[in-house]
Parts: sequence; C-alpha cells; structure tokens
Amino acid sequence: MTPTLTSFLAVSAALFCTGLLAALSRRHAIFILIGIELMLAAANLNFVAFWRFGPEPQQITGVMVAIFSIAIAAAEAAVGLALVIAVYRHYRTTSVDKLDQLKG
Amino acid sequence: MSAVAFVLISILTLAGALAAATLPRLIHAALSLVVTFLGMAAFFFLLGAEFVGLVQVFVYVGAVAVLIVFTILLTRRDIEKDRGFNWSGAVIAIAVFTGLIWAILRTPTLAMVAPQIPPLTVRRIGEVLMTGFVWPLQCVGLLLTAALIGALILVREEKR
Amino acid sequence: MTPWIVANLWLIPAVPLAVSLVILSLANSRRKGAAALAIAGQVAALALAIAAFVATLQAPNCPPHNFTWFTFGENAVRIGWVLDPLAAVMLVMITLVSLCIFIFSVGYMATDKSFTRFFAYLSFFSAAMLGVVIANSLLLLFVCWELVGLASYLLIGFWIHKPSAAAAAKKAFITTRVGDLGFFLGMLWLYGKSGTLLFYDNGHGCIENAALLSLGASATSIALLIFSGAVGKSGQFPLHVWLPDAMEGPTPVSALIHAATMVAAGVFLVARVYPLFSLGAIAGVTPSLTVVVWIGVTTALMSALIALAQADVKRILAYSTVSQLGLMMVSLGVGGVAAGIMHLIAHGFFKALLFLGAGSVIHGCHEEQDIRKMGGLRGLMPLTFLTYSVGMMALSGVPLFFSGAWTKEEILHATAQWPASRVPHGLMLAGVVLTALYMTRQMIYVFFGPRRAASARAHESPPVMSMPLIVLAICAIGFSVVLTPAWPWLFAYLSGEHVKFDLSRLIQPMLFLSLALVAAGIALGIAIYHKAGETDPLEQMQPALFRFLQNRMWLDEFYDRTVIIFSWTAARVSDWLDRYFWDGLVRAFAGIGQLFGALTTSLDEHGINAGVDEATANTRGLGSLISAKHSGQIQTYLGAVALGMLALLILYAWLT
Amino acid sequence: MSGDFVDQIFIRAKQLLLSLLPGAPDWLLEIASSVINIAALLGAFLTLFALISVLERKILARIQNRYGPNRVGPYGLLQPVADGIKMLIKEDIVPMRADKLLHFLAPIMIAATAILALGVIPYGRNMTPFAIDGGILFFFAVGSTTELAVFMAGWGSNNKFSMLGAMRAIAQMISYELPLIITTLPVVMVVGSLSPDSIVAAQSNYSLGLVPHWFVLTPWGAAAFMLFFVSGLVESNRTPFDVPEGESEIVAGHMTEYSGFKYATFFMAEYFGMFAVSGLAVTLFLGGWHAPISALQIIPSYVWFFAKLSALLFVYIWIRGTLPRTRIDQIMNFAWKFMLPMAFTCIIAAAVWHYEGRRLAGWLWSFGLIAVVHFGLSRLLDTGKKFAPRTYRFAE
Repeated sequence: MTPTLTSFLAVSAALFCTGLLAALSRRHAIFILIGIELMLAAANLNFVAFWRFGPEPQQITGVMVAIFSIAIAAAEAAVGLALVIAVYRHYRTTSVDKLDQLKG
Repeated sequence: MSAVAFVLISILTLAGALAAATLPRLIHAALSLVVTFLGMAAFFFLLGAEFVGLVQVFVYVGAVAVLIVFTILLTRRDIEKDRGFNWSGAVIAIAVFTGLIWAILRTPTLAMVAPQIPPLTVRRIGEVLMTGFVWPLQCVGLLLTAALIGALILVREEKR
Repeated sequence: MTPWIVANLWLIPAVPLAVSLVILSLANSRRKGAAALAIAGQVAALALAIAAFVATLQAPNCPPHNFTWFTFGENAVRIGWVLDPLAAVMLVMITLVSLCIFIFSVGYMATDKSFTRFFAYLSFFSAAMLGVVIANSLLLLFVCWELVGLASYLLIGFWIHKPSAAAAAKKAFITTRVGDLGFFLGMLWLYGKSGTLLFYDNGHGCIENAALLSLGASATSIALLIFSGAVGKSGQFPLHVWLPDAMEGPTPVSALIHAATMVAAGVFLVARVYPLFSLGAIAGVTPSLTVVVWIGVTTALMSALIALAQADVKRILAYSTVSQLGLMMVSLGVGGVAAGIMHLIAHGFFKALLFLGAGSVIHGCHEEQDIRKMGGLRGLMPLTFLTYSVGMMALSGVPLFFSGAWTKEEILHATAQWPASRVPHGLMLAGVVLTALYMTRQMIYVFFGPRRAASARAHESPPVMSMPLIVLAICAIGFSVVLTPAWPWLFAYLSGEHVKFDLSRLIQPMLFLSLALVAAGIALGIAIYHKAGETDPLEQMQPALFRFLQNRMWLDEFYDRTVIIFSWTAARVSDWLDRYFWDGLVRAFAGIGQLFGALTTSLDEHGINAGVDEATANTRGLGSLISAKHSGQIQTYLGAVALGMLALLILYAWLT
Repeated sequence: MSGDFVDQIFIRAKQLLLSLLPGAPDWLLEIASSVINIAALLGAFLTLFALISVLERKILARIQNRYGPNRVGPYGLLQPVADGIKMLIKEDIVPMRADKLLHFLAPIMIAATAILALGVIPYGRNMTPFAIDGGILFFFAVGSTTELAVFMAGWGSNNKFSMLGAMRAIAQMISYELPLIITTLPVVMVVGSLSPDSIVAAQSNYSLGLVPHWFVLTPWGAAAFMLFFVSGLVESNRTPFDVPEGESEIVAGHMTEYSGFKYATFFMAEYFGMFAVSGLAVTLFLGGWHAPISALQIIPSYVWFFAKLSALLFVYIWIRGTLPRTRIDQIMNFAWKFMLPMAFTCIIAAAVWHYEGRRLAGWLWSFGLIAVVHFGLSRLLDTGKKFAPRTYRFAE
C-alpha cells in the first residue's frame, strides 16, 4: 500500500503522543524538553506531508513553515536547556515535581 | 514513494521516539531522540523535501541533540536514581492518541495518494525565502540572536 | 437766554444738603460752628431762592432742565428741575421760614447736648423739602418726598431717650409710609401708562396734554392714588393720627415741619399734578376733585372740634394746622388752586410764628406744656404775647391787616362758586367760627386770667428767640399787602394774569360775612372762657362731648382696635402659617426624601450588597478550589492542556 | 579530448558491472549502483588511508631529521598492514562501569559520518558517488553529527579524562563549524547552487588558457580557502589544534578507553574526516577535478583531484610537524574573534567582486576590503604581549 496522507498523519499523531508521553510521564526536566522537541517534529512532519499531498506543490508555504519552525525549535531548545541548567545550579535538582515554587 | 521505505522509516522513528520517552537512563533517551530526528529527516527525504531533511539533521542532530547531551552532562551530579514512571501521563497520551487517530480516520478525503510533483530544488526554496518570506527570515534571525544571548545570560555562573 | 439761576436751580437744595453732611462729620462739641454753618447755608439758599423768584418775574415760564439719570436696557430714566411761579413762591417761603426757625432753635436748643446733630437734621430736612419743590419729575419728587419723611422721623424722634418720642417718630413714619405706598403705586401706574415721569418735557411730559389723553379713564384712579400720598403726608382725615403725636419733637421741629413745610408738601403735590386731577372736568368737577373736597372738609371740621378740647398748647396748634390743611385741600378741590397756594404760604408764616411763640412760652414756663397750668403771661412775656396775638389774629382771619383773613376769604369765595354742592361752603364757614373759637380759648388760657402754677416764674425769651418771632410777625402782617383783592398781585402772579389796582373790589359781600363770623367766634370765646378755671367750661357744659373730643374722637383707639389688631393678627396668622403649614410641608418633603434614602440604603445594604458579597464569596471559594489544583507540577498543567484539547476534539466530534 | 576514454574508465567499468544484472527491477539496479559506488569509494580511500598514515610518519620523521618507518616492506610501505594487524590482534578492553552501548556505538558512528561525508564529493568528471542537489548542506549536516559521536565516546568510557577530552573536542569543533560553513557561503553565493558538481563546473574554463577560473585565485576565494583550511584543520583535530588527544595532557582524549579495533576505527575516522574536509576544499576552491592549465586537460580528471588532495594532505602533515599545540582558550578566541568576522568579510568581498562585474576592478575592490578588515582585526586583537625570549637550559 503506497503511503497515503492518512498514514503520514497517523505516524505524526503517534509521534506527537509519544512526545506527550515523554513530557507527561518522566520526572526529569530534560524529558519535558525532549517531549516538546518530539511534538514539534511531529507538527513539522504534518506540515510537509500536507504540502506534499496538497493541491498545488508550487505553493511551498508548508515547507517554509517547517523550516522556520525548526529554527525556532532550536532557539527554544537552547533557552530551555539553559533554563534547566540555571535551575539545576540554583536548586541542585532537575526533577520536575520538586520545582513547584509557583504552587497556587 | 516506496511503501517499504515508509514503513521502515516509521518503525525506526516511532521506536526511537518510544525509546526516548521510556528508556530509564537519560543518556540513552537522548541518543534515541537523535535516532528519531534522523528518522524525521528520512521522512522529509521521502516526502521530497530534501532541503528540510538536511536542515532537520543539521539543526536537530547537530545542535539540539548536542545541547541536550551537554545539559545531561552538566547536571550529572544529580544522582541518576530512577525517578519512576507516572502512569497518568501515559493514560492521557493514549487518550489523546486515540482522539487524533479517530479524527484522522473519520475524514475520508485524506486517504489520497501522493501526486507527482516537480522536485523541490534548493533554488526554489531560496527564491521563496528571499521574496515572500524576507520579513519572517529577519525575525527568526533576531529571535535566534536573542535566544543566544538569553541562554548565555541564563547559564552564566551565579555570582555568589 | 435762560438766566443763570434757572440752569443751576439744583444748587438751592444742594447747599443745605452739603451743609448737613459737613455738620454730621463735625464732632458734637463744635456747637458754635455747626449753628453758624447751618444758618449760613440757609441764608445762601434764601438768596438763591430770591434770585430765582426775580428770574420768574422777568420770564414767567422758564423751560425745564431735564437730563438722563440712568439707563436700563434701552429706555432711560430722566429727571430734572423746573422753575415756575408755584415753585418760586414755595422756595422763598420755605427758605425764609427755615432761616427764622434755625435762628430760634439756636436759643431753644442751647441746653441740648446733641446740638450739632439737630442742626444737621434740620438743614438735611430743608434740602429735601427744597428738592420736592423744584423737582420736574414725579420720581425725583418721590425721592425727595421720602427724604422728607426720613428727616421728619429723625427730627420727631430726636430725643430718642424719651420712649414716647421714639414711638411717635415710628408712628409718623409708618402712617406716612402707608400714604406713600399709594403714591408709589400711582407713580408706577402713571409711568406704565405715559412712559415718562417728567412733568414738563416740552410737550411729552406726563401731565402735558399728549400723555394725559393717553391716560383716559385711569387718570382719576392715578390721581386718587397720588392724593393718598398727600393725605398721608399732610395728615388728612384717615392718616392724620400721627401729626398730634409728632409734637413730641422739639418745638422748632414742629414749627418747621408740622406747620410750614412738610405738611404743605401734600398740598403742593396736588397743586403740581393738578392737570391729572382736573382731566376731563365737567364744569371743573371731576370725581377725584370731589373726593379731595370731601376729605378736606371732614378733616377741617373734625380737627377743629378736637382742637377745642385739647389741653396741650402744641396739640391745639397741631390740630389747627390739620384743619387749615383740610381747608387748603378743599380750596384745591373746588378749583381755587391759586387761593389754596396763597393760603398755604400765609399759613406757613403765621403757623410758624404761633409754634415759635408756643415754644418760647414753653421755654419760659420751664418745659410746661399744659395751658391749664399757665395764665396771665401777658405781663411776664410781653413780646411773646404781642407776636403770639398777631399770629392768632392772622390764623383766625381777622380782616384788614392780617394775611390769613384775605386768603381764607379767597378760599370761601372759591368754595362758594363750587357747582357740585353748597354744603362744603357752609361747613367752611362753620370752620372759620370754630378756628376763631379755639384760638381765643388758647389766648385766654395762656396769656389772660390769673397766674397759675407754671406761669409763676415765667420769664421772657432771650433776643435770639424773640427776634425770629418779630420777623415772622412782620411777614404775617406785611404779606397781606399782596393779598388784598384791591391789588391781588400774588393771585395774578400765581395764575399768570395781569394785575391791576382797583380799590373798588375791596367791597365784597363775602368779606363782610367772614368778618362777622370771626367777630362772633371771638366773642363766643371770650364769653365762655373769660373766667375759666382749672376745668374747662365746655367740659362742665358737655362733659361727654368734651371727653369725646379730648380723646381725639377715640380714633387712635379705633385704629388700635382695627388696623393694628388686623395687622397683628395677620402677622400671627402668617407666622402660624409659616411655622406649621409651610414648615410642615417642607418637613414632609424632607421626610419623604429621608424615607426614600432609607429605602435605597436598606435595599442596597440587604439586596445588592448581600448579593454581591454572596457572589464574591462563591467565586473566591471556586478560586481557592481551583488554586488547590495548582500543584506547581508542570506536568499536571501539560496533562490538563492535553485533556482540554481532547475535550475540544470530543466536543467537535459531538457537534458535527 | 583523447583522454576521454581513460577519464571515463571507472564509469564504464561500473556500467559493465551493472550490465551483469539484466532485467533486474530498477530499484535493485539503483541499490547495485550505489553499492558499487560505495565499494569503489571505500577501496580508494582505505588505500589512501594506509598510504597517508605511513607517509605522515615518514614526512614527520623527515621534518624531524630522522627516517620514518622503513623496516616493514620496501621503504616501510607495508607499515600500515603491520599496524592494521597489530590493531586487530590487540585485546579490546571495555571499562567495567562504562556505558557498554555508547562505548560500542561511538567508533561506528564516527566512521560512518566520515564515510558519508566523502560520498558527496565529485572525484572526477561525473564521478560523484551521490549527486544530491544540496550536496554541500549534506556534507555539513553529516559533519555536525561527529560531535555527537565524540561525546558518546567520551561519555561511554566513563572516564574523567575522556569526558574532559570529549568536551574540549566538541567545544572546539562547534566553534569552528561556524567559520567552516560561512566560508563556503561565498562560493555557494557566486555559483548559485548547493550541489558540488555545479560548483566544480563553475570553475571550469580558463582565461588565456593559462589562468584557471578557480575561486582560490580570486581575493575573497583565497581568504575563504585559508579560513576553510584552518577550520578544517580544527574540525579534524589536527596538530596545532589537537588539544583533545593532547598526549601530554589528557592521554588520548575521548579515545583513551579504546583499544584494539575500536581505536583503529577512531584513527581511521580521523583520517577520513581529514580527507573529507580537504576534498571539499579542493572542490570549492581548487577547481575540483579541473586541470590547472587548459593544455593539461588530457590527463584524466580524477588524477587532478587526487593530486590536489594529496598536496593538501602534505600540507596537513607539514603543519603537524612544525607548529606547537595551542591552548584551548586561544583556539576559542581565535575562532570567535578573528575567524568569524573574516568569514563574514569574505561574503561581502565576494558580493563586491560579483557586483563589480568580476573584472579587475572587482578584484581590486574585494582585495582592498579584505586587506583593510584583516589589518583592522589584527590591530584590534593585538594584545601586545611579547613572548619572552627563549632560555635554553640544558638538562644537567
């Protein structure tokens, strides 16, 4: 069966949910970042898939969005990780459940 | 668009992703993340957007993975006791997954085969980048510089 | 070319006014300066008056001099002054009489401690009186009229420490004020109708033909309203009660104000606005004039009878003035304007003389005013006796030498020809008899008969007091020269005809009639009072009638019972009304307001606030509930986001 | 050109091999062709690796005024075989508490990336194993994964020194990756395409038959080539910048815990990295497989390519023999404060050169620009510290 758009979407959905799983279930701060990266990647996949299966391929906005989102994801990862390091330096822990100073 | 390639790559990526989510040891998770990124790049190649694939590899594997690994390195003193696995997250993830799959499968129009399209050359991307997307390009440039400076400031040694 | 004096006529009232202001500013101790200043001011006024009189002789009708006093909106209020024979004569009379009285009061008031204030008031009064006389606008006349009223109040109440003087001043002021109210309404109505208050404004004046025609029917009512002012001021029948009480003031005041000038103002006013009264006269009779006549007649007779029963020397003279004014009103009413004015002038002189005479008598008897305690002053005060008898003769109308006789005869002549009815003529004849009667009574009691208590140590007044008496006596006699029918110069001058000397007119039937009446009066007086004792012979004959007259026909009491009671009750009613009715209403409304306020506050308190508090409590509870959920765990938030997305998805699925 | 036959000899050989599988489905043919390419590639570069390892030791020796290895085989040419066998025989020690997986994966990944990078470089006229449209980008994408592999090595061996070495290596490689990429930008800009074949094609013709249109002869090209060459040196951790395995300091950096065949792969990967970088340098600046002068075109294209390649390699070895090791912070400063600005000026100079019509005027302008910036930067960065005169103390 040649790969159809639904299959691509299914894969990206699966990827997205694993990202969510990573973000939700793991204690470590970095896992949240990993989760986010996965989710973003899934979104990129969707964009490019829709471009590929889209009606007019000349209109490559899908690809453009994917490129830009990769760039922004990089920036976000950098700042995120810097945050994790700063938090670690300050609180000597990276486990998320301890970082709850913003408790209501 | 060979089906075999698609299946192989999706298996590779999903396995990597699952490993990244579930592997107890952090470094293994990070490296399986790299595998996922490579799988993503392969997907992009499969979908005919080589440039995006290359950029994906270049940015994610080259930079983000290294960053993650470095962060793991710098926070090593936090002893690696197994933090355990919060199952409620898993439940939510699965629920969301079923929801998404249900939404996708419900729309029949999506099940179309990939139409023949002229190959996407880097020149085309450069063209569009420089005409239609000049302003976003500048903004992303600014954003990246800001992120760079921000990250630096955040990470600087706290003055005791 | 109008002579200088006509253009600057305003100087005549201005000089005394200035003098009064200066004297007011002087300290009480400057007695000599104040008196000198006042007299000098009066002399100057007299000189100017004489100059004005001479000017009218050369050019009888000088043009009036008007100017705009102030403008409001687009219409202007114009006032001015005019010099006609009527005004000229009055000017001379007033200034001359005031001068004599000023000089007399120097002596009379010598012992008084607020001497300077007295002279300030006197010159202020004369200034106001002169203002009334020369005014060419009813408004200016009214202003001066009020100033005259004020001056009379100040002078009557001069000895303010005497409660009776203060009450008398108040009474005078209020009663004249009642009259002035009518005068004011009349003035307003006239202004409303004719649009201007100027008397002579080359054709547009309110009493010139053009304006008069526009008045039409309302002329009589306007005239009557203005006449009410005259009634108040000249003490005519309904409003005469204040004049006898005004005797509380010092005698020079009574002389100046209640004999010569102020009371004359009423008659002068009627003379000034006579065209109003005589508008549309059928053979010289108009409703307003008939009213004037009857009021004049009643006043004359009533006051003459009361004078008979009075014991106080000044009260007798006061009532005699009232009766003489009534006579003048009658003469004006019947059409004898010139006769009325001539009598006014003559009366001014001899009544001032009588009052000053009474003053020196009182001064001599050391402030004793009851004639029953006096007697036989003939020997002790010969000069006063002489001048007083001249004044008495003039007043009662003894013919030939005395001015009063001629003018009275003229008036009788005028009343005789009054077509409306013969009754006033008859009553006036009776009046003449009565006048002669009460004057002889007074003479006998004061100067003849045995010396009684007060006159034991009487002494003649000093020259400064007796000199004015002599001057006035000379005037009273000399004045008759211009009055005799042989050469009626004053009559001609006033009525503007040419005078010619004709001795034959002396023989007049009316002359002999009045002569006979006077003689009868005097004889009757001597008969009744030649050996009068402490008690009055009339009282012995007619005690009831005498007591009735003595108490001034119970008029004061009557007024107390009616007017005073009425105003008092009116005051109480309005007070009650104000206190309970209006106040109640206001309080009711306030109550309603408070009630409304209370209502809203309670509503606000229980209804809205409670509701709002309830709502806030709930939201806060909900808020705390939710914030409890905020465990700070970032993963729970992310899970919540995912669940939210899922919920949306389900909702979407459920909707489509 | 008569030499065409010789020139295309390898391609024709490949066609010959492919014809052995008639009637096979195209995807099978595709795979077969790529396998053949890979095999040829590996064969060529493995032999080159062996040759160079020996030559390097002989040249270094010559520089140090001594003979290199001459015992094994004529003039020591078989030395690599001996080393190879030695490596294979050696016991492969894995640290007890090391992360077995990472330890094992690291060498494989490094070697893989190096070989992959070689795949896109055009070795001769239409002799590019994998002609990808974004070839240059592929090269750098793959290049950037080496850092990850180095890290795996350092982390896997669970040894402080290897960890430290790995971090230094990564820091160094990352900071020099930037100038490496930015210097290729002018070439890509001028050529207008990311594929190496079009870049080589752009440098094909000669003016006056004598002066080839190689980019290195343009001012910005020369500057860019030098910067590229230096950052290439750093990328492959070569001598002046071989701080990571600085023998005197931290044993062998991230390779300390490796022995036996894994160490050999590391060693090989390093050389392959060097080949890749210099190969790219050749394609970008030295005109790829073009002959220096039009007359010499008869010699086959691939010969020119490998000649230039070996020239560059000689320079590598030469530099290794002469320059002392630099401190890690000097390397960093040099990268961020000098290399990066100069790289940006090369881009601007290329633009100026291009818009002045690529004639002499353009040439002068860009030369002037680069000279000015270089002078300015050197004055700015001149710390004014004079090196103390050397004092020789003979060991007593």
